[in-house]
Amino acid sequence: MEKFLDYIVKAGSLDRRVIFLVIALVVILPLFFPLGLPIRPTNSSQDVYNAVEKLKAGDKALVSFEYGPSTKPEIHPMSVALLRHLFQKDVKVYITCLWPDGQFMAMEALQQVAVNQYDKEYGVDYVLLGYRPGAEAVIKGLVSNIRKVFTVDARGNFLDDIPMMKDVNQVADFDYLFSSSAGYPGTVEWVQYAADPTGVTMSTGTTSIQVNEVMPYVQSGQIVGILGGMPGAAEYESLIGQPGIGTSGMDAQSVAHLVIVAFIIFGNISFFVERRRAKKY
Amino acid sequence: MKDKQFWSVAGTIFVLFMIYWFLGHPHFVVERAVMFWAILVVGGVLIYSTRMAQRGEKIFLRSIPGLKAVEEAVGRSTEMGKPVLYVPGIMDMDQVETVAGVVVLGHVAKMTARYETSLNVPVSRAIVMKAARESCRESYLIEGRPDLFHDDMVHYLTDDQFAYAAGVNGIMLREEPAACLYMGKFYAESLLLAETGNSIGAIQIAGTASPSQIPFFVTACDYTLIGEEFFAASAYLSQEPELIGGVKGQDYLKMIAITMMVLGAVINLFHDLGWISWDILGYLTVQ
Amino acid sequence: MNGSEIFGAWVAVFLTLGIFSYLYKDNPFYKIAEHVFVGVSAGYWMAMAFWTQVQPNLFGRLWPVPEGEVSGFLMRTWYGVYNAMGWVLPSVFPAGGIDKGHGSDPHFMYLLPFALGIMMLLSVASKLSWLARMGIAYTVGMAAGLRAYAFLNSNVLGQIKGSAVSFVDMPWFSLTGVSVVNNIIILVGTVTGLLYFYFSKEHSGSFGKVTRVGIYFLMISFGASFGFAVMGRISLLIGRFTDLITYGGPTYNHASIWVLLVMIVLLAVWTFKGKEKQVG
Amino acid sequence: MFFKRQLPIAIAATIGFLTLFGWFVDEPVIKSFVDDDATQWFDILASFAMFLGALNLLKMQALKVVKQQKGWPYAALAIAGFMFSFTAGFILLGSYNVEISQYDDPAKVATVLAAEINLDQKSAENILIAMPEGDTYLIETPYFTKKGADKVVAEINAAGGMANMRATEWGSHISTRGSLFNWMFRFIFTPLSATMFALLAFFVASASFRAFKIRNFEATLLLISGIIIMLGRVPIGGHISAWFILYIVVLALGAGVNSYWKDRTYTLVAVVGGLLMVTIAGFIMGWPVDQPAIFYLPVLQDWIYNNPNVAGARAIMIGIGLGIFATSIRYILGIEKSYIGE
Repeated sequence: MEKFLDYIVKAGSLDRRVIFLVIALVVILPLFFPLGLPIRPTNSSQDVYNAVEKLKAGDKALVSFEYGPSTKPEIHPMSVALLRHLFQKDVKVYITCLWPDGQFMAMEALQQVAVNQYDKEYGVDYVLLGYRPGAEAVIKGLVSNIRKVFTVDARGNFLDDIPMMKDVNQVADFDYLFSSSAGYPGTVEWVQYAADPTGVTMSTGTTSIQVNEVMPYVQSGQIVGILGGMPGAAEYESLIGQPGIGTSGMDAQSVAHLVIVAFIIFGNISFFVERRRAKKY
Repeated sequence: MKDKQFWSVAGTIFVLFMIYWFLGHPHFVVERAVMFWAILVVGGVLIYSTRMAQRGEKIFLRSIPGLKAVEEAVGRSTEMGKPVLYVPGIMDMDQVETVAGVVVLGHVAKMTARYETSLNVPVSRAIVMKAARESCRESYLIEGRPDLFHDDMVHYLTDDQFAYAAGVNGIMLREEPAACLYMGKFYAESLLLAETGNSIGAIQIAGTASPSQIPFFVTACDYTLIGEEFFAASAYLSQEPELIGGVKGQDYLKMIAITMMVLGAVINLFHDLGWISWDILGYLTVQ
Repeated sequence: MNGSEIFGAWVAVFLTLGIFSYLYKDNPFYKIAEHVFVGVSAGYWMAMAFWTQVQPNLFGRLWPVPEGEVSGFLMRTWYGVYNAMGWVLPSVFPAGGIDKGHGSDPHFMYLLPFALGIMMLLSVASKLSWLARMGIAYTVGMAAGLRAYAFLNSNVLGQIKGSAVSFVDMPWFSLTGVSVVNNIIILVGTVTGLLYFYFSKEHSGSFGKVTRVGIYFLMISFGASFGFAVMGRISLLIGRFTDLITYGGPTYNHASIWVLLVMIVLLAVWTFKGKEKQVG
Repeated sequence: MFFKRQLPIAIAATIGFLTLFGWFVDEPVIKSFVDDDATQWFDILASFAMFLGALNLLKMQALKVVKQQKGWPYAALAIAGFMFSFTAGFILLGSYNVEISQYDDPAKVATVLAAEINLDQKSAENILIAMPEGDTYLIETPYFTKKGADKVVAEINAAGGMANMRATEWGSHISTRGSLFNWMFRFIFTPLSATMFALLAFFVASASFRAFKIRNFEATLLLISGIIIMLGRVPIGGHISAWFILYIVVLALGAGVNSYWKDRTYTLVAVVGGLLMVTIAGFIMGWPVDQPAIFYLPVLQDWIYNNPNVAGARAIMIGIGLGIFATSIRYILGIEKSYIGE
């Protein structure tokens, strides 16, 4: 028994690189051999789906991209799934970005969904306004007058030449607001400077780490529904019936979580054994 | 009713506004009236308590364990002859947490001047570098050791979040500081820093109000100033009447918020049961 | 899949594995990738800031395309300055003025932020560092004005309203929906959590017990954030490995595999040489 | 002294006051200044701040190289990296497109086109024929250098077609696929920043093993609620039966009883009794995976996530909200002056 306890304590201070190897394998293997576990949507993802379902053809949705390559795996699947849902319902999509990288993410998502899948027309069905530095000051500017912040769109066309920009002057003219956000500026700023002051229905998709910071807004009704990280994206993909990159990552996600939980439990067992032995001597 | 001057000013503002209101309040956004009064009341409470502190009234503030640890940590670094690493967060001076981080830095700089310990402050924003450098220079001056201060004690790495985290990790691995202090606004790079600090066996004290980073600091650091404790820390360390008055003021405001919540629930219950007609939730407009 | 994409894939794989090599230990590959990142990200931020704001919204307002011929001494000198700069940097100052939809006569008021901005740039020289204070004061002042309202409105008032929970026409307890017990928990948790951050009274005696309950609620909330954080990190790793797997495919001439092998060999040699130096 | 101290404080106070009370004014002149121009100035100064950051970095790295400090070759590499992204941003466009508007004989022009878009001659010809009247055909991949594009234009003109070279306009080159800046973003900036973030997954794993310890009851609460959320929100959580969790709870209660009363018989009775009860209840109900719901991870996770978690997060949010309001008011009133180093 004593030898077994020695082994546990020694394993407690395992070299970090062994743990790195284990996690690498645990994530790679399910990518090659998918398990296909079924996905069960939580009600916060369902609320986002219902909010978009309520929109009618021709409604105007403002989608804002506030994430970059470093959080793309969590949020890009959500943006793609949301654009699919919006274009499916022929909603007019207006895109702004509060992060410089957001502009590139938006271009990629539009190329994949608007151009290749739904063959939508730029300037009539969707427009990419692009990035402007200034964080919440940009949102405040958009709430009062879009044409002060954006005189040209991301491709250099004048706003007045874009048909779908006619009689769209401020955030209040939109029927729906969605922020795919990975930090500051992001969801919190959109609630504070756009959703609350104008009352436009707002949902959001955030990185898993930011979900908790935003939950009180959901409970008090300032935000309608939230997609949390890659699981949130997978749930939304299953709701619109078009599985994408979010779903394919779920098996690796599940197995990795099991392993991390095992690490925590095992790490604490060796911690207890060590502490009880220290008390004895 | 000690502060005559405060109440007279408050009274005149109130009267003036009433006159303006009854004159038809031109150009006033009426839907936001509740917020207007909220700002005046909350601002008034804060100003009143700050003036109370400035008058030198004795204000009791409870002890915060994390702060005593800051002194121990600098002491430990002095004994081991190793530098103190101070990370003021990755955001700019327009973030209040960064400003609180610079205030706490000023105090830590006083200690490193007194104990002659070397201090290393890598920053990720040019404006923070300027503010942090001047704050350290002032602290070394106050402690009478301007000779110990050199400009590159506070140095800029990069604006980008993860290049900065990698840069700070490089410094930790090369200089092996005995104490790592993370005071400011952090995002996902907090674990990178805390994990590397853990691996070199440094005492780690963190202070941040970013709710998503606190769990990591709580689990991987020896002490964590959670949210408001971090703001109160800058009041503690600076012993400035305004800041202590501010903490006191916020305590009053918390009491007001709690009473409003409980009262709100009770009144809302009466409204739902039909005993009273006044719908409080409709009144508390969020615009 | 043209040449630049394939070459790009190889560069991407080298940089990705360079950063991952940090897990082995701080080595030259990691330092190369780290410093390329530091340099490229600075230039990237500068270009984005310039092309999305300074050129369209500042220069576009100062030197719009004039209607017809420029008349008047002031305007002629003003556009004379412009043409001089255009000669130096034709890409930034195209001939005839910058047409970004700001009308046709210059907004001279924007000379003020332009001046503050230049002063901030001049503050790079250490003895001129005080020049940046005006620009900082403006940004800090405005941020304070914006945030004072926004946080009081959405983060305090909005949350108080959310916590004034109702207890009528809902089940006593339910695991999924709204219920009386759930609402009590939310109200009690918020109140005790706030009291933990109450600094005017020592946390001892009966008040200490209340704040103890408060810290328990806070810890459950931190636990949830912890769980979400781990989930987010794993998703990002999945994203990276998916990219590496695609770049390992035949269309990119198996970039990931080759670069991985070469790096492992070089790292082994580097470590071995490192040990030899210590021994020798 | 006025410029270094009073003026900045005065600027901060006036613009802060204007912005704060600008929310309540709907008088057009003031409103348009506060909402539009003031915010535009803020955005402009924010971009200059980014410039300042980049210049400071350069100064820092240049000093390191000039003074030959340790690791200066890497600093030189950082400067090279900056030079490359500066060139891509301001000097080298890298995306010159060739546009064909008309042609007399599709076959001849198609030979040139086929070579450029590496297609066989026949399909290149079909593309030209399919081109609607008055529309133009743009060769999809842009040319890196102006010379390259001009060469192709000359060849097409020689073959009897009508083509011209259209360079992407400076400013929108950032967002056009095929420009050097876009290439830099996709193949240098993206892998670097994405991989830096992915590193954290490894650190979370090693921290889970070595740093996250149950030092006291609070840390226990944190880890248990973290584990429930982690398992409950992923598909595998649905496969863990509520009965399995029930057995673990019984064992945990047994451990609690043991450490509280420190009496072996009490612990034995508690554990064995608990296990028996659970097994009997299981048999009666036929072991359904998701019953009793309170122990079914996805449902338990949902309850924790929507109730105690929201209460805790809200307490923090209100506290921080008041803190930020207080600090902002101190700026506007000129009490807080640390942003100018006091």
